[in-house]
Amino acid sequence: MFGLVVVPTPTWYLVLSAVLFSIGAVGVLVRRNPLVMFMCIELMLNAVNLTFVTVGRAMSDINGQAIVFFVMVVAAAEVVVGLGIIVSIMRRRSGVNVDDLTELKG
Amino acid sequence: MISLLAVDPVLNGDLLWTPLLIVVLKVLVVFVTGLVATMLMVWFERKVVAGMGNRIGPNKAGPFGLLQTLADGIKLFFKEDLVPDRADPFVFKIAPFLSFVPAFLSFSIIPLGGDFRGDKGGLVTWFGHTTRVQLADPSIGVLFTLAISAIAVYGIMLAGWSSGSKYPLLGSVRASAQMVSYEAALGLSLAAVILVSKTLSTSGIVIAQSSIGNWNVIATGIVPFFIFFIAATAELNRPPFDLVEAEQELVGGFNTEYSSIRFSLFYLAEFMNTVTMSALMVTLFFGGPQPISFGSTVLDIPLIPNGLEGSVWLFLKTLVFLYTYVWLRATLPRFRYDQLMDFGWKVLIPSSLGWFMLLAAQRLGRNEGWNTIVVTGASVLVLVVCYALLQRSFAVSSKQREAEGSMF
Amino acid sequence: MELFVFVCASVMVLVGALGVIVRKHPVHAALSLVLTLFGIAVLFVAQSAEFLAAVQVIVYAGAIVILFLFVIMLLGVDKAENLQIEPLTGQRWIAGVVGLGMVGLLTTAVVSGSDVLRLRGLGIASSVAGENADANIQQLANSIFSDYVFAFEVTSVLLVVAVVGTVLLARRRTGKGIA
Amino acid sequence: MSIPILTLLVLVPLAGAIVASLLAKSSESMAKNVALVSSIATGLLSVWMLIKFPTGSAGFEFVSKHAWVSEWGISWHLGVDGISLFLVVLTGILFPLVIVGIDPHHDHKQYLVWMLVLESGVMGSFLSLDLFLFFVFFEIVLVPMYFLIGKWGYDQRVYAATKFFIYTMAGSAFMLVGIVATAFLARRDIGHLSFDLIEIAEKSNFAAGTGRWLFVGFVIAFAVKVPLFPLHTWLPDAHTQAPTGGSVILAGVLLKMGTYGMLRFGVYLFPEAAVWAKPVLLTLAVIGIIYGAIAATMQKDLKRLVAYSSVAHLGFIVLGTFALTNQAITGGVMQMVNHGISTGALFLMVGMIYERRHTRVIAELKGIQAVAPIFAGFFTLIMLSSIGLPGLNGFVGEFLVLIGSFATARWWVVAATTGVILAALYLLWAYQRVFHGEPEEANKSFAEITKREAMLLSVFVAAIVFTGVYPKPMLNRIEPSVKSLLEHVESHSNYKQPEIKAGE
Amino acid sequence: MMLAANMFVGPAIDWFKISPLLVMLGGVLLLILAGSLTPQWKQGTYGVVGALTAAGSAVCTAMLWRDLGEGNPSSLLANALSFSKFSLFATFSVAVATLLAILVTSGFLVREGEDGPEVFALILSAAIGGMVMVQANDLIVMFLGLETLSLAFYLLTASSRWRSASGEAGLKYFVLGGFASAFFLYGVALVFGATGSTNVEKIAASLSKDTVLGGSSAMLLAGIALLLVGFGFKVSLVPFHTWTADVYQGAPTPVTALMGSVGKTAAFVALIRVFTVALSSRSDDWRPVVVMLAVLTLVIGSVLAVVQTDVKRMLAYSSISHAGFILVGLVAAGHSASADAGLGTSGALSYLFIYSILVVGTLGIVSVVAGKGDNETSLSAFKGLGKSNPVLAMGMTVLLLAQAGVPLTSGFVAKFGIIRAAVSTESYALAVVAMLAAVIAAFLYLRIMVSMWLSEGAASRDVAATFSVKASIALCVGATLALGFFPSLLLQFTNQL
Repeated sequence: MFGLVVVPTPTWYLVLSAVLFSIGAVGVLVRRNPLVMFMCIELMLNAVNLTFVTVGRAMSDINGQAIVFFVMVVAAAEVVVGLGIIVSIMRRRSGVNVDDLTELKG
Repeated sequence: MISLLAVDPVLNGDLLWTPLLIVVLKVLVVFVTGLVATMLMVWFERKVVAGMGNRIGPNKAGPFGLLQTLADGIKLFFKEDLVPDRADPFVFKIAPFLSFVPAFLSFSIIPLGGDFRGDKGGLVTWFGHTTRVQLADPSIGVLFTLAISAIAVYGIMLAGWSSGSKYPLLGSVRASAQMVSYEAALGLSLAAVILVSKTLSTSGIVIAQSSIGNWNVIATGIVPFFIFFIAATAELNRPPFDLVEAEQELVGGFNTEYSSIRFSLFYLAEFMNTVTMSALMVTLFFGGPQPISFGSTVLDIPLIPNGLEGSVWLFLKTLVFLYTYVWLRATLPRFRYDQLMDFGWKVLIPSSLGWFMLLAAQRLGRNEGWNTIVVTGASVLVLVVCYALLQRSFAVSSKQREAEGSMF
Repeated sequence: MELFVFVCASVMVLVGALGVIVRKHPVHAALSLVLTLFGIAVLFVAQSAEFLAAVQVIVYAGAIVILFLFVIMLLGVDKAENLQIEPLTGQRWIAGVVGLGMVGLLTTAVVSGSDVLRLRGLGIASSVAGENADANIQQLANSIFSDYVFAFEVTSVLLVVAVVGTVLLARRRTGKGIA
Repeated sequence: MSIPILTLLVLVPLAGAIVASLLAKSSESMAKNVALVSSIATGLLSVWMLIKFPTGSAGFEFVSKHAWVSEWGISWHLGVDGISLFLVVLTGILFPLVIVGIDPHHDHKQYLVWMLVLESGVMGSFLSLDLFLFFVFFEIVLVPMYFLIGKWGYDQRVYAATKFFIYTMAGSAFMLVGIVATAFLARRDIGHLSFDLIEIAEKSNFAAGTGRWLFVGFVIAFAVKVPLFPLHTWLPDAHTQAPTGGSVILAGVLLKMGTYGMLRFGVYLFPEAAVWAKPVLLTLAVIGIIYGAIAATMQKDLKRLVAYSSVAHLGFIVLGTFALTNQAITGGVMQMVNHGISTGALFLMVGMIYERRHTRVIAELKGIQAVAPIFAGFFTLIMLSSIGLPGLNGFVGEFLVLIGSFATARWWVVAATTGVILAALYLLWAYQRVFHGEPEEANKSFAEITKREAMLLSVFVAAIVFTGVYPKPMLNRIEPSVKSLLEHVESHSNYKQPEIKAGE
Repeated sequence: MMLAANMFVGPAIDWFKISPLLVMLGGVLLLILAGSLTPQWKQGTYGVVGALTAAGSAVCTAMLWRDLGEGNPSSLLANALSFSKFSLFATFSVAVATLLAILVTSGFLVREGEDGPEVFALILSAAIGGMVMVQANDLIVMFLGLETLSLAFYLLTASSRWRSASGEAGLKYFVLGGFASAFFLYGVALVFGATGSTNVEKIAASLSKDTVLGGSSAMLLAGIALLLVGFGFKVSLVPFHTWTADVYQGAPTPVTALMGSVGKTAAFVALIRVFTVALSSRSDDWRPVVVMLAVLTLVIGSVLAVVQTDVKRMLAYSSISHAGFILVGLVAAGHSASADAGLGTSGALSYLFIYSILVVGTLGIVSVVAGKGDNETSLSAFKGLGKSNPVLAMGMTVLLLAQAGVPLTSGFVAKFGIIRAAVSTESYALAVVAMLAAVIAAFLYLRIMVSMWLSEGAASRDVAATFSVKASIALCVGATLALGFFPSLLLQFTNQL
């Protein structure tokens, strides 16, 4: 209708998710704040979700979406646990920063 | 062809001008309706509360003070826009929009009218196109409202945090905790509605409630409705759940530092939400724009064409809830914070869950052809046992908490 | 038109993702995360996964990021991280190289691999295709409760773990031994 | 044969160890009695076995075979032939002597328990006819030895013990891989998975390359144990730091596990490869002989000197083994026993010196002969045996090795002969420095040999003299087995023993 | 799409065949209910309940094994779980390790005055996760099992609130574990894309059809690589091992035991199953990488172990080295053309079973020596243990020797099985490297033994152990010796795998 009839193929989505995944992974590597590292892990999981949905659609397989549903549950549970741990550390001392956690060095 | 935007969501097919025009028109109508309704709601509330307090209320601007809200709005608009020194400017600025926009969005999926007689199913024909009187009818319908109400938390939370001040922060933390907690109960009572109407789409839910006997308020048993109502009130931060803006404790709550147009956005959002929530309740439990009917007898409002009658019914039904909200505000004292949390977690969530299980058991029994009485008896028995266990565990945990001291 | 949606959503996703890793302040990072999550939700809708889009917003934006913000605000971890100081010499460089390498490899892999995605199964119902608005959800439910019913049950254990675990972390036993 | 005599040889000391370890901590004398009874019983059993052993038999006698890990084709398979016969007897006799004769400084009970475990392991190694079983015993020996050195040794004991353990274990690592590979590769020829030595040796037919690799795997382990140059560096440390009893056992029997293994599991299993590797091994052996001798000459510590002399002596044994002639191998086996006796006795005496003087530094010992003539006499005799004086046991073995090797390894023998001369040099020189001259003040009070010590040493001396004068009974029992071994080698490779005149 | 709700037919459920899982779940629920409905129980009773549950689960598994007999493997619950000797053995292994670890934990909690139901509920949940992983026939089910296991571990690691190292370790474990899970999941997604299924058997079927199809290979290979990275983190292979030492040291000692046994078994069995069943037709692609990882893991694990001064860190690195060993088994199992490839699988499984017992026993003793507060885990804390507590020291010695692979202990049987598998598939060099690494690692065990027996130390440290810990240690030592002397006890089962 606008004269531009380029339709995004699954590849576009897959590349986007690959890039997103990499950004997330780099984030985990460069950031030191556990909360932010944790957010980066969420980015990675989202990239995975996008991949599943895309692949599922490309193959006309609803299971791709079913899997994403489970991944979301896992992500939610992970967050609960992760934040629980962070809070329990914070109750002992303040300022969560991976570099400040130096008791374990070998 | 009915989806999130009432058209093909990603516009894959050929796009014609007429449907587009219809969509634009709908958007305009919904937006304007929303704004006007909010304005009137503010007036309505002030007026009714005043009446209940034996005062007069706004009566200067316009007839019966109807334009008072507009006047206030214009005044606020021209006030200086203050951003506190210690605020996080970017977040501080976008927070009001995060509050205001969701309020409008949830309005978009509410069926605002239509002809539900016979098997028309609320469809109307405009400009040669069959459509619904509703901005969008996504397949995930009610989940959309849940999603939007999830987003609505951000506005309040960020507003409080970005102000860079203690009281707003406390207010916003309270608010978000409250909203997140009650969302669970809200969702569970919604699940009962979905179970009964077998669809997520709002129009589908409305269609399923053809007569009073089919209204979800009755079909789900009255309990989910009450839970929904209470949870919705808490979501709205309306009295008696308005701890967020408890002036006595928190000065003004999350919006203490706001002024001018940004403040008015919060204010509008709150009332907009009230209207939306009332309309939603009507949609979910009271047949929405369906006319009141007993069996095959339909109450028909004279003089109004069938196509518009739905809207009138919706307005009337919603008005009842709006009045109830105002009434509650004028009547009930505020909860204490721990009472609020206890009520949400220990009463609303278990009972909505239990009720949902009961309905599910009934349905399973019906599908499998089991004896209804036995099923009911058994499930009630189970619920009673669960209730006893729950009470026991509350008792034990409170004893333990006394022994151990609380966490924070 | 799908192109338009895709481009907008990808910009949201990428800007958000970059925001997460470059914004100093955790709150800003969290907000960037929300942006990405929305972008993903839009991409879900674009691929006929409406239910997942809704769940995405409810679960991620509505619960997960809220929890993040909660912790950030409640615990006062809101001091900004100084990104000028490198944690380990060269770590950022290495991470950058690793990241670029990953992008390269993964992109090559998916580009060269995506042409083998073949049609199988019954097709995904979207509200576009059928008159039944709930088709997508019903199909999904069928999949979850037949093929993945065991997985579904395992998630319940997973959630139990999360709950019990937080109880464990929150609990304080003052009485040594028998209370 | 109704009594499973070989099984008893392994289990009696083990039973003794278990009983002793279960005794109360305080009852040390009781523990000692238990240890004595079980070790002496083992010794008697071994002697009885020697008597019962049919002279002239070339095959395995007293075989005892029971399934153990049937899933892996592993069995409890023991047997004794001429090659292992005297090593078993040596073990059986040496242990009671050590237990009777040498007391540890502390923790008697534990010491005795470890000694008995060690005896059991050594017996097992010499008797096993199953590759897996052999490896089990070969490895298990490390544990008691580790504790014996580490707990009852001298200043650097932990270092020495660890070095010993790691070196030997690293060697065995290769052997384990070799064993498993052997069994799997032999499976084709045998038809089923089996770790049985005889079955594999007789039926298998490895390709030359494969056999060589496997042989290398085995030989590395044995070379560490022997120790063959250049893998010998653990030995001086272990010997020096070990308690006297440990040193005696280490030199007396443990090192023989390496040379014995080379014969039994190297040459027997991989004849072709043994022939192939001959030059290298002979060279290493000769280097070991000369290097050991030179290094011994340089030592300031008497015990270290004896340790290096062991390196040299064991070089002779390896030389004999890989010369691959009847006489040379027979001589090698003889030498294994002889070295066990004479070096064991030397270590014993060094231990006695240390008990008295609390030093082993040669320079600090002087003129002992003057104050303790009988002691010096014993030392002289044992030393001469070690040098290889004709008429004493050392001569028989060494001479046979040299004569036998001459036909197949002439130039190596020529080089090795210098080792004999060097041995005389360093031992005599050491003797001179320790026993001759005017005793220093500290050595004036050097006590004369006690009755117990004298009795202990007389056993050794008797063996030295008897074997030296009348080696015939030993040779008669060793030779048939050696001969059949070489026949096996000849039939499984293109190697032919050079004709030499019979009747040595 | 006409998918009306009443057309729906759920999969058949054979309740008895999932009874090991159900028993565990019952235990979890019982403990949770007990925790919320009743006041504190008598000390140690929670542990008894947990131990009985694990034992019950083990018994159920044994019964299923017997019933299976020579029967063919099958799958359960809409192909979600596989039901075979392989999965049953691994399940049994997990159950036994759980039982032993619970006994240690019970004594530990009583000593620290922290007895309560939550920890045991978490341990049992972790076991459920582990069992799901080892039985999983579908990568998503496997992932969920993995997450259940991991979440429980994160929480247990952080559960010692009186030690700040515990929380720290929990956080580190959590962040890196989440990172690894994301990799694993992306791998699953790409494999799903390349093969069209997440089901292990369907993947295998799809790949065997397409062996010549070039197009899918890049995506598949990326998927395999990512799966390997994910698994590599979970079983701590070098270079993905960096978390291991910190976490092992920081976690409460019984939890470390649980990680070393249940965690390692579950992750490894899953790894082996994915790579030898689903991806077996691509073994030529992954085997070289696995060989490289195995060598790195063996060597670096052993070398780093030697330089540590804290016993828990030592054991962490030694566990890495052991992981390398097990990986050698995987390499052998990857020779799908060889008739002896099965030896790799059975060897790895026996290794895991034996190692689980060893590690629980060893760390059980460490937890006793660590004393109240769980802090004394440095090497010097073991000084003089041979004098002050010879029985305990003897037990430790047996377990350490077994870890070093000395004959007549179960550890030797384990190593022998792996070497046998490697040799039978002609990976001689790898076998030699593995054995040499074992020798390097032996040095580390010797260091601990030196501390116990050969160094003088503060003799009068209080190292009292409760009955349940003693029982657990005794069981571990007994099993170590029994399996060492009579390997057939184990081999008659693993030979059927």
